[in-house]
Amino acid sequence: MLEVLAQGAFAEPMASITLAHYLVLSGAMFVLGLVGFVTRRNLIIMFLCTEMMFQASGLALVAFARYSMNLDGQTFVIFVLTVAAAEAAMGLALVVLLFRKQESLSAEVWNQLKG
Amino acid sequence: MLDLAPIAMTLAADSPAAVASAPAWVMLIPAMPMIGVVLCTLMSIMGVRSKLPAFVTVACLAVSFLLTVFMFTGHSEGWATAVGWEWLHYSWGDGNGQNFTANFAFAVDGLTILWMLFVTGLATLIALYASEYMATDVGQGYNRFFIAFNLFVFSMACLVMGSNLLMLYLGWEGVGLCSYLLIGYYYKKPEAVAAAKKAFIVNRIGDVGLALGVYLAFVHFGTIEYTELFASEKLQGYLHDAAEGHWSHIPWQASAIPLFLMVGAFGKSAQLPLYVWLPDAMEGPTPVSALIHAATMVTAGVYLIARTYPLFQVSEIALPIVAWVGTLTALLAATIGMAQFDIKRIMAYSTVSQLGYMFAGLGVMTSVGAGFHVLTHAFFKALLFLACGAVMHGFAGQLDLRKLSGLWKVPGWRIVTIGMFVGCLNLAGFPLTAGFFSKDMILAEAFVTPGFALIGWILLFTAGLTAYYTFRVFFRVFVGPVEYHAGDDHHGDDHAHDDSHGDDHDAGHGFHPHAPGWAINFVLATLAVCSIVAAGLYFIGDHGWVAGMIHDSTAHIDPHGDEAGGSHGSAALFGLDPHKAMYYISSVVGIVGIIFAYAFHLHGRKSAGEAPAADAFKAALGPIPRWAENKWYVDELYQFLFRGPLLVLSHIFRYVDMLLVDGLVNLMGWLPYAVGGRLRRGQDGVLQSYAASMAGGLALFLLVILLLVNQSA
Amino acid sequence: MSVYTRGCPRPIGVPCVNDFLLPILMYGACAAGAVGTALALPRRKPALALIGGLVVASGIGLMALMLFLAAGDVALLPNLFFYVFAGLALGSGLRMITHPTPVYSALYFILTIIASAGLYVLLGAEFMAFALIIIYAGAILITYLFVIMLATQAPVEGEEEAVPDYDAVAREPIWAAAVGFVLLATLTTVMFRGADSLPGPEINNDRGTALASMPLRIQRALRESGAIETSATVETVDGVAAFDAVTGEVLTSEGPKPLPEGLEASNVETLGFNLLRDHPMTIEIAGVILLMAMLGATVLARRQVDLDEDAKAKQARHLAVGSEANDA
Amino acid sequence: MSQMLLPGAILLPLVFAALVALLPQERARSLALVGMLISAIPVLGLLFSFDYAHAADFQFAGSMQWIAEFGLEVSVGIDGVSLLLIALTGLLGPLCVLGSWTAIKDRTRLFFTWLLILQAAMIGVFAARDLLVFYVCFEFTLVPMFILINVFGSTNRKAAAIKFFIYTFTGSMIALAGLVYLAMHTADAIGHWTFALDDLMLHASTMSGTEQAWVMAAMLAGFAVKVPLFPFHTWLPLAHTEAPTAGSVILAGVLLKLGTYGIYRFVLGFVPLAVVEHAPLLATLSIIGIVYAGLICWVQTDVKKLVAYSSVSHLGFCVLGLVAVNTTGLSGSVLYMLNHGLSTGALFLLIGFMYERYHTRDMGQIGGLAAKMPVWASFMVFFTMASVGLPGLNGFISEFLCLLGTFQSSFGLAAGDANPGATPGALGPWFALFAATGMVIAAIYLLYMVGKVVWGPLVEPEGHDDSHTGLPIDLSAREITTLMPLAIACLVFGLYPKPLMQAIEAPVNSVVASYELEAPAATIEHAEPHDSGASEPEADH
Repeated sequence: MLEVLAQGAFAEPMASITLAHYLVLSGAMFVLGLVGFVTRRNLIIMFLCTEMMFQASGLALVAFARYSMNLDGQTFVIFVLTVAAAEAAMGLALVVLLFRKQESLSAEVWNQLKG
Repeated sequence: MLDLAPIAMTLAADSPAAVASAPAWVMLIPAMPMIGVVLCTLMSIMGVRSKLPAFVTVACLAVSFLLTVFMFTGHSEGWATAVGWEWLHYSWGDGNGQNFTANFAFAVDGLTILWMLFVTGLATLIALYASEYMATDVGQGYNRFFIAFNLFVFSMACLVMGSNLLMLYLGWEGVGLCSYLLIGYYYKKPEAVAAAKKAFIVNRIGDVGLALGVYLAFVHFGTIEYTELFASEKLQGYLHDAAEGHWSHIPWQASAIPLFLMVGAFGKSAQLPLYVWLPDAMEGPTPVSALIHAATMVTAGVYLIARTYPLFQVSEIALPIVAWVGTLTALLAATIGMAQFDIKRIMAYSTVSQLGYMFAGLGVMTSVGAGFHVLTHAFFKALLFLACGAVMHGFAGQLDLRKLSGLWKVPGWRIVTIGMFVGCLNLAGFPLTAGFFSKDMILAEAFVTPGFALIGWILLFTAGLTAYYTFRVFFRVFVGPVEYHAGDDHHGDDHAHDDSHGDDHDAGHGFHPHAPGWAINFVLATLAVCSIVAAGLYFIGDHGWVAGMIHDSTAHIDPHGDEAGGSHGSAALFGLDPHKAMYYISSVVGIVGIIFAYAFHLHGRKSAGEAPAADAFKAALGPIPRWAENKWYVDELYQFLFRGPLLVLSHIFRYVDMLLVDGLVNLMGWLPYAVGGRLRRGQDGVLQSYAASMAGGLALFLLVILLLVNQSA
Repeated sequence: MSVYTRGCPRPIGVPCVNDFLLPILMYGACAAGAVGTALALPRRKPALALIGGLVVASGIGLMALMLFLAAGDVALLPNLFFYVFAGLALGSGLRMITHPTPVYSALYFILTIIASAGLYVLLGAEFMAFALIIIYAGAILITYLFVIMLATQAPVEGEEEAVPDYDAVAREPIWAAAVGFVLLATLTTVMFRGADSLPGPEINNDRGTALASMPLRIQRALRESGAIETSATVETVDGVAAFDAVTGEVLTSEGPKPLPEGLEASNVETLGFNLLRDHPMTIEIAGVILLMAMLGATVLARRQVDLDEDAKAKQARHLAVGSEANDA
Repeated sequence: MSQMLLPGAILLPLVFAALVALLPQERARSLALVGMLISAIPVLGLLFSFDYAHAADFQFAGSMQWIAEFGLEVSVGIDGVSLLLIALTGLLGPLCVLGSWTAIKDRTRLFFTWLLILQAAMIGVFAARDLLVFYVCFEFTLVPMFILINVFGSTNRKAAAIKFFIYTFTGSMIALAGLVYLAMHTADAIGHWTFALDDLMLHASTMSGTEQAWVMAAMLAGFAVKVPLFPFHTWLPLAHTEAPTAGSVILAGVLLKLGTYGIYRFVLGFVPLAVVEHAPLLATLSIIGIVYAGLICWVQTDVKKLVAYSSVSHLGFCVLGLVAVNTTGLSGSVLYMLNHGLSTGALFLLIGFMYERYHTRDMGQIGGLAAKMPVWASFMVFFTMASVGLPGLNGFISEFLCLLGTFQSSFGLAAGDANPGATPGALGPWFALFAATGMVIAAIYLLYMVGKVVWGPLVEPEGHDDSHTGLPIDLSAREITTLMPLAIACLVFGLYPKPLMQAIEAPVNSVVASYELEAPAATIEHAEPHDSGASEPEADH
C-alpha cells in the first residue's frame, strides 16, 4: 500500500503534486520559523524556531530526493537531524546556563556586547 | 664689424665702435671697492675700534679713481671689454638666440668713463668726509657703514661698467641693497627702518620693470651683451625704420622693451610715479645722502636710458614719455621743495627736480645735455648735501631753516658757507656757472625739438622756482642775523659719549656749535673748486668735453643731421642761435628767482624764526603752500591706493587660508568621524535585531535580484 | 514572458486565467499569511490573535488553491493527503510561534513534526519519516519540554497564569512578518519562474540496479517464485549480483532469469546502501558531532558548586589519595 | 669600487642609525654627527667621480632582482639633477645635527636615530631608478618626520604631525594609483611587468591624451601636496611652526623638493602631452601660490609661519619654471630646489637659534635683536637677501631663470624667427609679469620680517634674562660653523653657478627634447612679416 501512495499510483500524467508544491510548503515553514525566531523574545522558543527551520530544510531535501530519484537527499536529512540534535543539546544546555545566570529567559537581557 | 650703408641719416653714422679688449687692470676698478669690503668685514670681525676702516676705504677708492683716470687717458674709441669669468651660460640649441650667455665682464666706452670718473671721484671725497662725520659711531656701526659704503661703490661700478644687461641688473639691485643698509644705518630709529624698507620696495618695483625689459630684450634679440645687442642688424634695421618714420614696421616686442626699461629707470632715479622713497631716504647719514641719493645711485636711471638709447629710439612713444615724466617730476618736486623747512628735504626734492631735468634732456634727444647735467649736478649737489651735513653735524642734528640764521658770521663756518654759496649758484643756474651751461643745453634742445616747446616753457618756469628755493635756503640759514638753536641730535645713537653737544637748552648761546674739522672743510673746498671748474668742460673740444665722451658711446645721437653738437643749425629761436638765446633767457629767469628769494627771506628779516615778507606772501596764497608742505599728499595717496588695499587683501587671504582652504581639509578629517558616530548606534547588542537585519538584507537582496532578472529577461 | 503556462490549453498569447490569476493568488496568499502572522503573534490584546489565525488559515487555503490550479489537473482527491498534511504543518507551525506559553508551542511543534513525517511518507522516504518521529519528536522535543519545565518559574500564587512579559509581546511583529513573507513571495516567484512544465514525480525504473546489490534477497525471491531450484544460486561478482540492466535478467546458476514481479528494494534498504556505501565518512563525522555535543552539553550544564577553600583542599587530597590507591 | 658609492650613500646612514639606537643616550649626539659626516663621504665620492661630460645618462647605476615574476627589482642610479639634490641632502644632514646640538635635551637617541633614517630615505628617493625604491623611500620619509614633529615639536604638535602625515599620505596614495596604472599600461605593451623607470618612460608616451591627463592628475595629487602647490599647502605652516629646528630645516630644505623632483622626474618625464595641455592651469596655480602665500606672509605674527609661507611662495616659482618646459625654466627650477634648500634652511636654523634663547616666535614680543646679537643679525640679513633673490646671491640666479623661462616659453613669440630667444611653450609674458610681482611681494614680507626682528628698537619678552639660556648672547662658535657652509654656498653659487649649470644642462635638455613642442593650432599666429602693412601688433600669447 505504501508503494502505491509513494508512487502516486494513478495513471500518467496525473502529475498532481509537483516539486514546487513541496518547495512552497518548506519555504512557508522556513519563513514561519524565521518570523518566530525574530519576533519571540523567549530563548527557548527561538531555539524551537531554529528547529522549525531545520525541519523545513529537511522537507525540501527529501522532496528534491524524491523528484530527482536520488537518495542522497534523504541521507543528508539524516545529517540534518544529527546536527539539529547536537545543536538542540548544546543550545538547551546554554539556555539553562543563561537562565541560571539571569533568572530570565528573555533574549534582550543579554546585550552587553552592544557597540 | 658691420659697416652701415652710407645713408643720408647720420644715425650713429660711423660704424659702431670697434670692440677692443681692455687691459686686465680695468677690472681692478670694481675690484678695489670689493677689497675694501673684505678688509672692512675683517676689521669688524676683529672688532677694530678706530677710524681705520675709513682710511682703508678712502685708499681703495682713491686707487680706483686713479685707475679710472688712467683708463680715461688710455681709452681711444668704441668698446673695450674685459671678461672676468663666465657667470651664467647655458644653451638649448645651436640657433643664434638659442643660448644665454652673461659673463661677469666689463665693457668700457665713453659713457662708462664719464660716469665712473665722477662716481669714483665723489666716492673718495665723500668717504674722506664720512671718516670724520661718522666719528661719533666709531665703536658702534663705523665698520658696518664702510662695508656698505664700499659695497655700494662696487655695485655702482658693476652697474656702470657691466658689459651686459645682467651685470647692469646685478649692480642695479646691489646699489638698492646698499641704499637699504645705509638708510637703515641708524636702525634704532623706527622711521629710518621704515624709510629703508620703503626705498628698497619702491626700487624693487622699478627692478621688476627692468627685469621684464631684460627678458624681452633677450627674447627679441637673442642676446643681452651690449656689444652684440647694439651691433645687431635687426636693431639697426629698426633704427633705420624709426628714422624714416615707418613705426609700424617695428614689432611690438621691440617697441615694448624701452617701456619696461623706463619703469626701472623711474624707480631707481626717483621719477614721478616712484619718487616717494627719495625724500624719506634722508633718514640715512648725510654722506650717504650726498653720495647715493644725490650724485651716483639716482643717476643710474639716466645711465640706463643713455646706455640703451638705441632701444629707446626704436619706440615711437618711449622718449616723449621720458621727456614728459621728467618735466612733470621737475615741476612737482620744485613746488614741494619750495614749501619744506628741513634743508636736507629741500635738497632731496631739488635732486628729484634736477633728475627730472636730466630725463627731460634725454627725452628731447640731447643725451649730451643730459650727460653734462649729470656731471655738474653730481658735483654741486654733493657739495650742497655735504654742507648741510656739516651744519647738521655742528648743530647737533638741527636742520630746520627756521632755527638757524647767519652762519657766515659764526667763526669756523666760513668754508662751509662759501661751499654752500658756490653750490647754490650752480643749482640756481647763475650765468657762467657749470649748472647754468648744462641746464641751458637741455632747455635749448627742448625749445627747438618739434613738439616739445611746452616742455621747454615748463622747464624754464621750474628753473626759476629752483633758483628761488635754492637761495631761500642760503638767505635763511647762512646770512642774516646770527641765531642758532641746537637740534635734539636724534641722529646720534643713545650711546654714551655724545655729551659734547647734548645739553640743548635753547636759552641762548650756552650751546657752542662744533665747527667742522679739516676733513670736512677740505672736501667742501675741493668740491667747490670742481663745481666751478666743471663749467670749463663746456668749452673743451667742439661741443664740450662731455659731448666728445658721449659721441663715441651708444648714447650718441644727433637726429637732425646738424654737426653743431645736438643744436639745430636750421632751427632758430627768436632769430638767434638756440644756445645763445637760451643763455640770455635762463640767466634772466635765474636772477629773477634769486631776487625773489632775497626779497622774501633776507630783506628786513630780524630773526631766524620768521621772515615777514615770505609769511605774508604765503598767507596770501591760502591753502596751496600748506598742500605743498605736505608733499601734495602723494604719500597718503599711495597709502590709500596701493599699500592699504594690499594690506586688506593680505588679511582677507589670511582668513581665506585659515577658514576656507584649511577648513576644507579639516572637514575632510571630520566627515568620517561624524559618519562613524552615526553608524555606531546601529549595534544595540540584541541578538534578534541582528537576525532581523540579516533577514531583511536577504529579502532585499532577493527582491533586487528578481527585479534585475525581470528587467534583463 | 509568462510564469505558469503549464496547463493553459489556449494558444500562446491569449492571456489564460492561470496567467494572471495564479500570481494574484500566490501574492494574496503570502500577504494574508503575513497579516495573519503579524496579528497572531503574542500581543497584549489576545482577541486579535484569533482573527490572525483565521486570516492565516485563509492564506493557507489560497495557497492550496493556487497550487491546485498550478497543477492544472482535475483529479483532486488522490492528492488530498498532501494538502491535509501541508495544512496541518503550516497551521501548527503558525500556532507554535504565536502561542504565548512555551509548552504549548513545543507541543504544536511536535504536531508539525508528525505532519512533515506524513509528507515524508508521501515522498517515499518511510525510513526518514519514522526516524523523524522517533528521534526528532521523541528525543529532541522531549528535551525541549524538559528544559522548558526546568526554566519556567513556578507560578507564584498571586497570578495563576502569569505569562512573563517576554513571552507576552512579540518584537516588532509587523516588520518581521512583512520581511518574512516578502522572502516567501520572492522564493515562490523564483520557484515558479520559467518552470513551464512542473515535472511530476518520476517512476522509479532502475530498481534492478538497487536490487543487484542484494544477491541473497534475489536468490530467496527467485526460489520462492520457483523460477530456479532451491539449490541454485545467483552468480555474484564480488558481492554484487550479475544483473544485466538491458534485459532486466539476473544470471543464476541455471542461466539468466527475469526478476520476479513485484520485487522491490524498499526505501530503507536503498537508503542503507546509499548511506554506508556512498557516505561512510559522513557517518563517522555525524557520530563525532553527536559525541562533542554530548560532552559540551554535560560540561555546560554542570552545576557550578562553589566550594570554600578548605573544602577544595580536602577534595584535592581526596583525589590525590584516590590516584595513589589505584597506582599501587 | 665606484659601484658601491651610491648604495653606500643610502645605507650608511641606516647603519649609523642602528648604532645610535643601540649605544647609550649620552653618546647619541656625537655619534650622530660622526655618522652624518661619514655618510657624507660617499656623497662627496659621487660628486667627484661623477662624469659631468655626459651628465644626462644615469651613472653609478646598479640593480638587484627582487621578485622576478612581478618585475620588482631594486635599481638605483643618478644623473646630474639627482646628484645635486643628493649633495644638498648630504650637506644639510650634518648641519641639522650640529644645529640641534643644544636644542634637543631629552630622548636625543630617538631624535638622532630617526634623523639618520630620514637622511637615508631622502637619498634613496633621489637615487631611485625604479618605482619600487622611489615609492618606498618617498613614503618612508613621512614616518621620521611625523615622529620628529610629534615628539619634539612645540605646543600643538600632535595636530600638526597628524595632519602632515595624513594629508601627504593620501596624496601619495593617489599618486601610487597613477603610477601603477602606468606600470600596467607598460605591462600590456611589453607583456611582462616591469617598474624600471626607463621602460615606463619609453612606453608612457604611447598613452592617449586623456589617459595621460588622468595619470598626470593622479601623480600631481601626490606631488602637489608635497610641493606644496597652492590649494594643498595648508599643512606646511602648521608642520613648520610645530617642528623642531632640525625638522624644519630638513622639511624645508629637502622634503619639499621631493614634490618638485617628483614632478620633474615623473610628470614631466612621463606625460608630455598632458603637461603641455595643462601648463597654463598649473602655471596659474603656482602664480596664485606665489602672490597668495606672499601676501599672507605679510600679515603673519609668527616668524616661523612667515618663513613657511615664504617657502610656499618660493616653490611656486619652482613649479612655474618646471611647467615652462624649456631649458631655462627647468634649469631655473632645479637650481631653485637647491638654492631654496640652502637659504630657507639657514633661515630656519637662525630662527631656531633665536628660539633657543627667547623661547618665542611671536614678532610682537621680540624685536631689534641687532643691538644684542650683531652676528646673528648679519647672518639673518644675509640669508634674507639670498631668499629675496638679490643678484650676486644664489636666490637671484634661480628666480631669474624661472621668470625668464616663463617669459620666453610662448608659442606666439616662438612662431617664426621674429624672436630668436623665445622657445615654444604654453606660458608667456603675461604669466611672467604676474609672477614677477612675486619679487616685489617677497621684498615686502621679508623686509617686514627683518625690519621687525632685526632692526628697530630692542624688544625682548618680559622676564627674559640671558643667563639661564645656557647659550652665549650672540651666536656661539658651533652655531656659526653651522651657518658658514650655507653662507659660503649661497655666495659662491650666486657668483659662480657654472659647475651647477654644467651638471644640470644635459639632463634638462634631454627632458625638453622629449617634448617636440608644436604649437596647438589655436595659438599659432602668423609671424609678423618684416614689412607687411598690418599695423596692429601681433596678439601676444
